[in-house]
Amino acid sequence: MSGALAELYQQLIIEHSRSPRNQRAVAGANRTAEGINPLCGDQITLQLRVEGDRVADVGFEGSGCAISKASASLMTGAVLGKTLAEADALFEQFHQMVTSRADAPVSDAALGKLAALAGVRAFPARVKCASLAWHTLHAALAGGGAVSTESATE
Amino acid sequence: MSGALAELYQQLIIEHSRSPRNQRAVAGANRTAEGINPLCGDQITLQLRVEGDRVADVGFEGSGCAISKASASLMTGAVLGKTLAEADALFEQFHQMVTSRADAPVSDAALGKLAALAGVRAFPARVKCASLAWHTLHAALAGGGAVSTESATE
Amino acid sequence: MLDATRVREDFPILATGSDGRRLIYLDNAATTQKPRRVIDAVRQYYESSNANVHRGAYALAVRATELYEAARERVAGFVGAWGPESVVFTRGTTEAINLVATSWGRAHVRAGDSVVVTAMDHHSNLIPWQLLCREREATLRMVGVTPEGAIDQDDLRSALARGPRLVAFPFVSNALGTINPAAELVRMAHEVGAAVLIDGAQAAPHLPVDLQALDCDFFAFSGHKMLGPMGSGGLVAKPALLDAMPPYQGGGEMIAQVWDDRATWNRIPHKFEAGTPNVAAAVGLMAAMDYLDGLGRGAVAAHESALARGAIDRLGELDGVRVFGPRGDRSGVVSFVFGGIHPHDLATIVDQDGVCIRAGHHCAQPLMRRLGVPATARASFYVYNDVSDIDVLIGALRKAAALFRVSV
Amino acid sequence: MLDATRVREDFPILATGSDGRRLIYLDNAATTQKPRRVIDAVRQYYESSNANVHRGAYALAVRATELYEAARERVAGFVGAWGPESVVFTRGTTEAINLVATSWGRAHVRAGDSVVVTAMDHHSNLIPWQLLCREREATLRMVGVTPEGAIDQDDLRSALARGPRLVAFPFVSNALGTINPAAELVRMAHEVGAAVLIDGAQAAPHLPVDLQALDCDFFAFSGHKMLGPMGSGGLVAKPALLDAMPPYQGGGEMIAQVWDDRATWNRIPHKFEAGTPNVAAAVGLMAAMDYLDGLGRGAVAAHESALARGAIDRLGELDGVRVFGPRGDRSGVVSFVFGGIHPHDLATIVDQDGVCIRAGHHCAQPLMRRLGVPATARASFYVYNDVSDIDVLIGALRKAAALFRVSV
Ligand SMILES: Cc1ncc(COP(=O)(O)O)c(C=O)c1O
Ligand SMILES: Cc1ncc(COP(=O)(O)O)c(C=O)c1O
Repeated sequence: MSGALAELYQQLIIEHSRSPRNQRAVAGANRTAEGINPLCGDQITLQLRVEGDRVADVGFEGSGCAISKASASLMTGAVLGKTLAEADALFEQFHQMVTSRADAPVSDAALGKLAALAGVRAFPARVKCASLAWHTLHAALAGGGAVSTESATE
Repeated sequence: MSGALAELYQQLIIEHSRSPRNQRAVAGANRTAEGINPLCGDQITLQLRVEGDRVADVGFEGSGCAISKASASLMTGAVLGKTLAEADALFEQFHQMVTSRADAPVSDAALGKLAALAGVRAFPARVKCASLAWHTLHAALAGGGAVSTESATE
Repeated sequence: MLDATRVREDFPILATGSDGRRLIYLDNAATTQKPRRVIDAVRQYYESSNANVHRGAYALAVRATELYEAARERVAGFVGAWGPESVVFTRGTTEAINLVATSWGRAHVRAGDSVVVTAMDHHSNLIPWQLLCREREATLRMVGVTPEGAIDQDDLRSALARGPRLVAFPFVSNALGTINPAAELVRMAHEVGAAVLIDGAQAAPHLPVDLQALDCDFFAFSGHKMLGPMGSGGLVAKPALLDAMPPYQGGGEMIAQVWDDRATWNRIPHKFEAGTPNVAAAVGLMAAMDYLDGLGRGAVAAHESALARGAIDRLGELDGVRVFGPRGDRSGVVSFVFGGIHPHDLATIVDQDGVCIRAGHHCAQPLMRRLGVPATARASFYVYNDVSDIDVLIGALRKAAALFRVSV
Repeated sequence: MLDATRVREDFPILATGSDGRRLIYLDNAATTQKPRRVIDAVRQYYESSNANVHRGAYALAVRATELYEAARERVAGFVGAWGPESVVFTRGTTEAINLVATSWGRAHVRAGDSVVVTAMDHHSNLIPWQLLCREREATLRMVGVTPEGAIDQDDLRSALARGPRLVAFPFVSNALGTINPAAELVRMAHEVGAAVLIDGAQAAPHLPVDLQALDCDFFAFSGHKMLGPMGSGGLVAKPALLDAMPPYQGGGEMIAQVWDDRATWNRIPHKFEAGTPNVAAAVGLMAAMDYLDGLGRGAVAAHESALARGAIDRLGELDGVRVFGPRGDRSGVVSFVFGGIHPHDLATIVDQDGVCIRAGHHCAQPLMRRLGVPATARASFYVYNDVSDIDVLIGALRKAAALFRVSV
């Protein structure tokens, strides 16, 4: 198996895709958004309960490939309990990581487990899978609605 | 100048194009048709006065290239005074001539002066110019209306 | 079976690479690769005959026009059409269907009317009818699909009972591989006075087609799915229907006389070809048809069908594979899901072994919803594929299973 | 001036034939010849990158998609557009204008509204508006042309006074060679709240174009008229307008989600690209733009303009020549009549010397009626033409005069 493939489907990704965290509805959700990838049918509904300036709870539902599921799982884990500003910063860092060149260094310190998704950079067709959950988060925090990854610039 | 060109623009053709016969309205016309070549703008209006089964008078108006004008001039001359059956037969013979291979023999006996138009066979783009008047005649005799040479099968 | 090793030699992109690997292209339902003959025909056209058609008095334009019209005649012969005037060149199937939905549809479909499509139609044979029906306040009736992947005949009969204006269906399903009983469906639709449009995108490349025998009213196809250049394809229709239809796009070529505020139309098929046509595409398509006829169209169909059945058998050796569509007679399209692994992941993984398969909804979201899956993996075979390609595919799928720790 | 002898070496079709003659191609306003670089780009695409775009998870499809989107970005840069999302690939100008007339037009033009075109518009920028206005019971207002071949400003002002929904005009006239003051016309139209469509078919190949500076709303062009493959071209529009417009054709690629009876649309520009796009054409167009930029677009415009002026001077040496259109600044299109010889006959005769000129109404019948001629002869120049081509043309015209016994 190619190194790139092993990197893409590393242990943590497979594990999160098979047992995603926070794949559930959120009681008392006050922010929600839907994300779709029209070209492959991936679809995610994201719910958040924001209390003050904090993400008090977050969960997702929907269907998608291993990458998009693992990304949603990791994303929800990463933003849970964070302030909105911190969540936004993470969005930016994640976005920068997946759109960087495949051999660019990745800051584990800033991204933590999210760094496991750096493997998509070698698979341009899959970057959208990794970023769907994040775009949906962005939409939910920006006021909700629907997003579609098609022709997103990454 | 190429032989084919000299053959196309032979004396008789040039002469008829510059001084076309029967380029006029027909008094008491009882058959009429309009022919156009939509792709170059050639346009001809044909009027006939048919008495019994004979072409008692025929004339054309319109604009066109030397070939289409000469053809209209020669056509009107050829059918004037003929029976409708004779005119139809001429139409067939003319049609056969202009759609035959460029080196096929031409029957001067049957076609008379019309044989002068055989030169168009070496210029496929001009066959429509030569046949516009004849198609219009055909339409007029078949009950009138409008014809267009585009994609006619010759 | 065709000698695919021999066939592959005609396709530059399928040559073995410097790393000793070759491209195992199994996405033929999306688009096909091009034989050298087609690539050369396009090149030669530009190197020796390129000009705008129909309006030129000079020899080069005459040559281009003759090539273009020869291609039209060739298409008519290839699909058994009523004559060259029944062939309108379009960019492909989608444009052809939009032409019918817009020109014929807006002239014939009124409020309260119905139009029938099937649950196995490609979005290109669905959205144009949705748009038409919405505009006209007509009803779009979608006929169901049986668990075996056939058009549900009972449901069709109930849809026909309403007396629809038009029935549209795919000759061959791009998502299931089903070969529909087209002649029979046409007969049933005609009995209730409906016009019939056959989406031939997956038929023209793969089966002998005889439109006069089928007696359908409209037939749409794409050249790029049958070894031809991108941008080639057409609508083939009964001339009397075309004659009576209003134009689709307006512009050069399609007019007879033009005044400031109105115009009259050119003869068919030119009435429907506004603007400079893609002559190079038509010329390349002609070469593609020659190539396919050289292989023999019965042989092509048998080759694909055998590969599809072979692939289904081999997939059956893996635990946790579900193959969609009919088991018996079918085209070279094999849709499946495997071991709970998402088709997208499968496609990425097998691509590492040089295998190109498609993952997704195959432009058939209503069908996916009925199948109860968001997406399938799809291998679709053509003349240059053989059983060794299936071997590599199966091996690559086993690797995917290992990666995802799925037991097979 | 460009070194046309050098340029010709890049165009296989213009190579000197075995009989020592070369093609003197002066029908560039109809379509242009293709440099080797463009022909090779198309061939290479088919030999190494061919796949369907946007939906593929495998590397080949990613490559095809990247090429396709790179071509879009290149077009945006080439015409100074608002961004890649403002570029919709179409078969050419005609399809682009029909898209606007149908999608934008049917959404915005109501009974009693008016749409303004000019008497120098090509049928492709006239018929779509005729059809729209007829359907919508709106008024189509045709602005006149001055004897010098310019848009009549007084007449335009009177047409604008009515507050039209849209003003359409050609940047450069294909029949007269006029270069219209596009920015000024856009400004005038916007002042009365009209949207503006510029037919750029004869501008994109010949002039530097900066749409953001022009500030027009829609711009249509054809790749085949600018050294690109047939079937390439596009609509370039302000993104906000495209965003708000309903789709044109329905089918694959242009959807977001599809249900049995309805669907939602993809983002722009994909919303307007139903069906498999012509990736090869886009790739070839990209090569054509590279080639033109290599020559320098200012140099191209100057070259053509100099040839046109030179041709007009030389034609003036012949008695009985009437040249249409402006004398001063103009594009490389020279329309004329000569000695009462019908343009068709002229075209046939000069073709014997290898000279390709067009004869006819140039898809501008309303203009021909105003000029009082049924047809003109038209020589249109491009990067591979030079003064020696004009010499041969003039010599051939003298032969025509001799044949028709016209004194010159
Ligand atoms: C000014 C103008 N507009 C529109 C067109 C139509 O372009 P196309 O035939 O490529 O669609 C042309 C060329 O034929 C043209 O010269
Ligand atoms: C059954 C079917 N119909 C229509 C289409 C659309 O064809 P195109 O994209 O060439 O217009 C396709 C292929 O995508 C298809 O498989």
